[in-house]
Amino acid sequence: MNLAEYRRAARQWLQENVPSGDYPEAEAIPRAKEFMAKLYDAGYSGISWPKQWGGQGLTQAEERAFAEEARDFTLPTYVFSIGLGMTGPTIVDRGTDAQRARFIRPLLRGEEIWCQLFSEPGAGSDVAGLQTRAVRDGDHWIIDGQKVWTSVAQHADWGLLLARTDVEQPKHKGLTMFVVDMHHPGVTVRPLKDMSGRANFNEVFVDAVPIPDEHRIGEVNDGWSVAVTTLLHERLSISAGVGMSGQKENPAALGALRKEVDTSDPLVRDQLVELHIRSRALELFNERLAQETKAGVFPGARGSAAKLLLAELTQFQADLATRLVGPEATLAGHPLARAISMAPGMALGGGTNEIMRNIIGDRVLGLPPEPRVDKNVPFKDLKVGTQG
Amino acid sequence: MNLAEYRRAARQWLQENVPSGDYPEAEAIPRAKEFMAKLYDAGYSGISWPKQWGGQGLTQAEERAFAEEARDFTLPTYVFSIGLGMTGPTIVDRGTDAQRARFIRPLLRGEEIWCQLFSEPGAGSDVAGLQTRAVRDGDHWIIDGQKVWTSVAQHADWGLLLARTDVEQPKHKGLTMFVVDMHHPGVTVRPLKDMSGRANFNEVFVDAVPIPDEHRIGEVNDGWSVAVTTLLHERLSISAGVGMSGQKENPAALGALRKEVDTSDPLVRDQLVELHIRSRALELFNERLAQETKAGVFPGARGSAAKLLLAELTQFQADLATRLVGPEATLAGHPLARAISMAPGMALGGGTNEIMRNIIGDRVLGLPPEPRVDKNVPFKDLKVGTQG
Amino acid sequence: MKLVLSTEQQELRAAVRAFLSAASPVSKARDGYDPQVYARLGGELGLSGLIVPEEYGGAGAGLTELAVALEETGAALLPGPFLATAFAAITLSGVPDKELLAGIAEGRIAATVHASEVAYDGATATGRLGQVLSGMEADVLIVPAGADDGPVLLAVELAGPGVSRSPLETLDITRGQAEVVLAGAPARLLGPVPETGVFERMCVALAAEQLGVMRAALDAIVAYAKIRVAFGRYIGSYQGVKHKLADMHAKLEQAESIVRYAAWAADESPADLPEAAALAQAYVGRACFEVARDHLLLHGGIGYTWEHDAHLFYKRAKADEVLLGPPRLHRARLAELLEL
Amino acid sequence: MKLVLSTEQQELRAAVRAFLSAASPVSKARDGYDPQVYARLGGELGLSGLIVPEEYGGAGAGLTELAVALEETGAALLPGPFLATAFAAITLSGVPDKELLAGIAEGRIAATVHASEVAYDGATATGRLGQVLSGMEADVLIVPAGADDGPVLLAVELAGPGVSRSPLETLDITRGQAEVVLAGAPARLLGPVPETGVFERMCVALAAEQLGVMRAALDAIVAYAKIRVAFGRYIGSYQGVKHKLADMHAKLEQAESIVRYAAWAADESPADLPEAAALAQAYVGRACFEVARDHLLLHGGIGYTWEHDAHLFYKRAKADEVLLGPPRLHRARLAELLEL
Repeated sequence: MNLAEYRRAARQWLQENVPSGDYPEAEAIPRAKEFMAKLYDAGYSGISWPKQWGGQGLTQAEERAFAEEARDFTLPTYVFSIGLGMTGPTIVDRGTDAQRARFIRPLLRGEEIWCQLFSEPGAGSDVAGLQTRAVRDGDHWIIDGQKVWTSVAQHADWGLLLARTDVEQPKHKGLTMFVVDMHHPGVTVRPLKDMSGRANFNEVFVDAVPIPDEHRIGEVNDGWSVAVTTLLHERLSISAGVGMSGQKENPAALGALRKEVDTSDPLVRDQLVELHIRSRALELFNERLAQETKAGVFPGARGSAAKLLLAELTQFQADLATRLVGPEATLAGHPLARAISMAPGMALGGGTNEIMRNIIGDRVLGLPPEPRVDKNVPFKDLKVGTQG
Repeated sequence: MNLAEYRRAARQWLQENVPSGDYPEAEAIPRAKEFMAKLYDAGYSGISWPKQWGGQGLTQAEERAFAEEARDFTLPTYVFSIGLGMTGPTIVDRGTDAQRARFIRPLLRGEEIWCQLFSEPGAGSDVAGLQTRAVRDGDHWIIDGQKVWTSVAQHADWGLLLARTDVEQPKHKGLTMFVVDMHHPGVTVRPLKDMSGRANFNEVFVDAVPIPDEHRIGEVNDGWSVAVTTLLHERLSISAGVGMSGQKENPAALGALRKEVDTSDPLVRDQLVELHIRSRALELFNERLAQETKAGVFPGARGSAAKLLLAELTQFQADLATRLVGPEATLAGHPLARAISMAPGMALGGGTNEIMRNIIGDRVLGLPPEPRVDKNVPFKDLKVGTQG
Repeated sequence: MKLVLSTEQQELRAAVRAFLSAASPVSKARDGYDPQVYARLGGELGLSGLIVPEEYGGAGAGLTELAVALEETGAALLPGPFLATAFAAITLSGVPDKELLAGIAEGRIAATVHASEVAYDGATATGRLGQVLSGMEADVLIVPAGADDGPVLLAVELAGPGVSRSPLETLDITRGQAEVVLAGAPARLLGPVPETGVFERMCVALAAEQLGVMRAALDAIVAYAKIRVAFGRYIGSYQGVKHKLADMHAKLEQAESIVRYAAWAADESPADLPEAAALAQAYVGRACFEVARDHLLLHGGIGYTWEHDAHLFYKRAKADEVLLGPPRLHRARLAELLEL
Repeated sequence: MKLVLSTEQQELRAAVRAFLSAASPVSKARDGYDPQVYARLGGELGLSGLIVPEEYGGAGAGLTELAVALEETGAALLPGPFLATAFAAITLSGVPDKELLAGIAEGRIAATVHASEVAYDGATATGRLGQVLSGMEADVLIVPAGADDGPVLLAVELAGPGVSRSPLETLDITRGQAEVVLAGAPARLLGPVPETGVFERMCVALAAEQLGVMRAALDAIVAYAKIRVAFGRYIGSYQGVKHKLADMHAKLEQAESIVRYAAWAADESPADLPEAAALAQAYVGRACFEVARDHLLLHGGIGYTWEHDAHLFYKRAKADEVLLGPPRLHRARLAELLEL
């Protein structure tokens, strides 16, 4: 089957199988699992993943072809996105064969849901400053700590958790990666409301949770290099999804906004032109990155510029839209009230604007690094988190 | 005589004595010296300077009253401004009695012109990184090096020069301050053209120039603390002058610009409104600082915010004006072509915008300092200037 | 022109600040209107009658003093009808009504205003008013109505007959609005709508609140930048943070200068007031939101959480920015005044 | 839509870049027009005939290729009539004139254009034209004139009779303009003014030059930030510098995307060209000046000196920003096209 045929077949499958319409929230997870199993059985989950562990063993070309076709559909796979985009690839890359055999197929088939437990209240941009401890106890590790910003934790069966195993080492050198059973009674998941009042994230409290050593990923104290693998996959999956697809439904985007405002006012019109210019500039940049990727030139750190620009555009347009619409836009029911409440999220999730600028400066422009004060200090002697 | 009387008398003297009209460039210096002598003899030069060294020994109140009256006149004293604003006060503060006796009165009376020789091509924002050397030779010091950004050097009789006397010390600790005879044949002054094509500054080359030890200001290797005194006076004299007086003649300021552009276009009008808002905001901030100063609350580092905002406004308005006027504005004869060429100067002289932001952050907001890598390293081991 | 506070004004500021930091700190802002705090604010501090003329039992102070108070209530994100009542007191300065002014001065009456005209039959008012500021907490609404000799102002008891009101959920969870429906509600005629100065003074009052919001937001993020560590250093030591904070400080300095100027103009130089008021809304409204936004963003992830107070400032700043109309109206007014 | 360069286009870029870095680096820009460089540019590289159709001896390439070349001549701040001649070649695509096109393709003729109409009596042209781009270096001027059946285009020999021209000193010292006075100058009728596409293509061509200017400016300051030390550290290690450079890079990425899109539209999708061209001028013109400005400012004092090249980029960027009219015209055009 050549690629065009593959693409056609995928499209046909999607047309026939993607569920349309909504169902009650309570049924969302079982329905999503049902769909995922069908997707897997049809050969469209883990397309480029190794055959040996449950993938299809095809190439990036098929993976991309399917993703492109799928763009026109709304697949109910959100709850699996962490597993598929980050924790799964990490286990494929860095797990033992036993771990791959145990975890990958159920993940691809949607039988088990995954979350990722890296960030902590005291370790956001600086993930390696985390304080969750893992202490060895025979053939187990005992974990204590608190994680935050954990998507889908409330549904998750497994979590990929980064913990500190040695405080005498500098901060990057005393970390180890584990797989934690989210159903263990010592794991407490609490919804975390964001500033718009919605609970899209969770806090996860881990209280004396034992983890068998065979659920350790990578070597002891080598967890940072495993985390880098995960974060690399995160970045790839974010920059793939970064696009502008959310723009279609965004009430602050030009398409929606122009219907809400008085375009007979030349000043309003010029503001909309400014919005058009910025939106098109980023849209075309994303398209160019996509074309380059297709041609085999991978954007790497340049994707951080697209992320930075998207964060700025999101903030700019929600701010502009509320100003153009005026007082009405601040009524809770108005779509723009939600847009302005959500806008900062894009600048804070997946790396702040400052972190993006550092990445662009260091890795794209090759500028000299900031002097680091935290590289060779034992973790226990280091300032971390929030302190006077 | 009370302050009101003093003010009236000063005004009357100014009305009667400030020369009106221009004279040929060749006569500018003799005429300026002539006026300065008259000013001194009338008791209006060095009003608050110690009587003992040639000042009038009055208070800041009289000094300020005279300055306020003088604002309405154009005094031909530019060539003395470095001496009066920076080097003179430094000698009063830090010189020996012999130095004060020798230098102050001729400075105040305009008989001798001064310049200041701190900055170097490799030491701009980071003045203490300078490389001009002073080597002891009996009761003299021999100076070699190059200075830059030196105003009025071509007219100067004396220069206040900062040089390195010990490369084994960390950079701030191996500097010494001297008074150099600008007429010595080893001193070469070359005009330095700025980007507008005008020579408002000079480069000064110092080649094996001997300076007697009695022309050293302050202790050996304590030159940095002397320089801080000078720079403090510089900042005061800049922030006093920072105001917005230049705005009156600025072709990019609202008053001039509104006559040049098509105000029937609502977009143009709104841009002019933006210019008005920014100008008024800064104007009122300057006025508030002035009122606070009058009330005895000194702005200190807060003046750096006014300097930063003026630099930004200067750039903003020249840029805006050229955009509004269009192609014509780029003709060399057009006042805006000059304005856009001069605009960056405000952001570069007297500390870059980045330095201003550091000052505001550190001294006004009390933020923690940047980690310093250059504090305790012998100068000879330090990276300075421009190097790969 | 007077841009610095007198000793008395500084004392007023200190008193209000001390009171609010004990009685209504930002941490209480999301609990909503606390009538007890208001009673003390009006009683102990006399803030409710600050600009009410002495003959009606007020302090007879000017916009300069009101601005000092509003800066502090803004910094505390004080919930409830303080700004609305200030708007009402400003409006009443043009149609001095003994009963209302005395009630406001005593702290007995909370009031609000609305700009839309209602129908008036000589005794009752009828109309539907959206987004009435603090409409659920206010006792009295002052609202214009058309009349034969030009528009007049009416006072309507909001708890009285013929009035139904329903709360509106808004972006700013620290201060509510209401939809008010008047269906033959008894209305008292206050007098003709004053020709000038009312809207302008409201602009100045709002700008003073905005100044307080931005100052408190900046203070919060500066404090956080001194204790939050990333990569082994306090985040305030990074130029990426420090330089942004410096720019925010520069905006704050300008905003304060403009508010002082506009309040001075309101009190001492009516000819300057229109320009000063439009300037205040055009500059301070924008600066306030920008500072509140950047203060939130610089907090990092924690600033995005519901529990943290950062979003309260961000939302108040956005709500205030458009409270007296889309910002371009103030800019258009400036263009007119400058005869551009 | 095609936003990435083909292998051939990349080769063209490499060739032009290599040639200019040897024959006309930025350090030569202030020496002005060098006819020998132009001869080689037209000869060795065939750039003068790049978009001239093959039937007239050109390469028959599109705006995409021209954009690649202009990006490089922009980066080198190439003095002389390269852009002007490109404008002329674009204009002639609507009124193909064998003699001129062949002359341009061979590198024999440098040409320029002007937008103001002159008077035409069927044989000679009369009028005063200000700010003719490269008017002193060009051999031929293409200019519109009114005629009974609508405006036509004329070609006038600038060295011929009835023409007087005087150089205009401009902000951009690397590329001059001239005032041209036609007093009965012999003029050749080329044909009616093309209805669409000429101005748009000129917008795209200029944007390509601007892309080169901004790229070179960013490269220069990035290189400097890696070797300049302040306070014992390379200045590029300070976030105050690094973050600004990152923002400049982000602008460059968007500008390049827009230029590629606009050039593609010119070559392949005429329906998209008007929007693409206005977008290119509205975005790239501004971004170019902002980057050139920040590149100058980040150099510190040295960037303010006449000897340093920073001001050459700054001034070219400013001159280019307004070259095809005040930027608001491009924005107004966008508003129209979006039917706002």
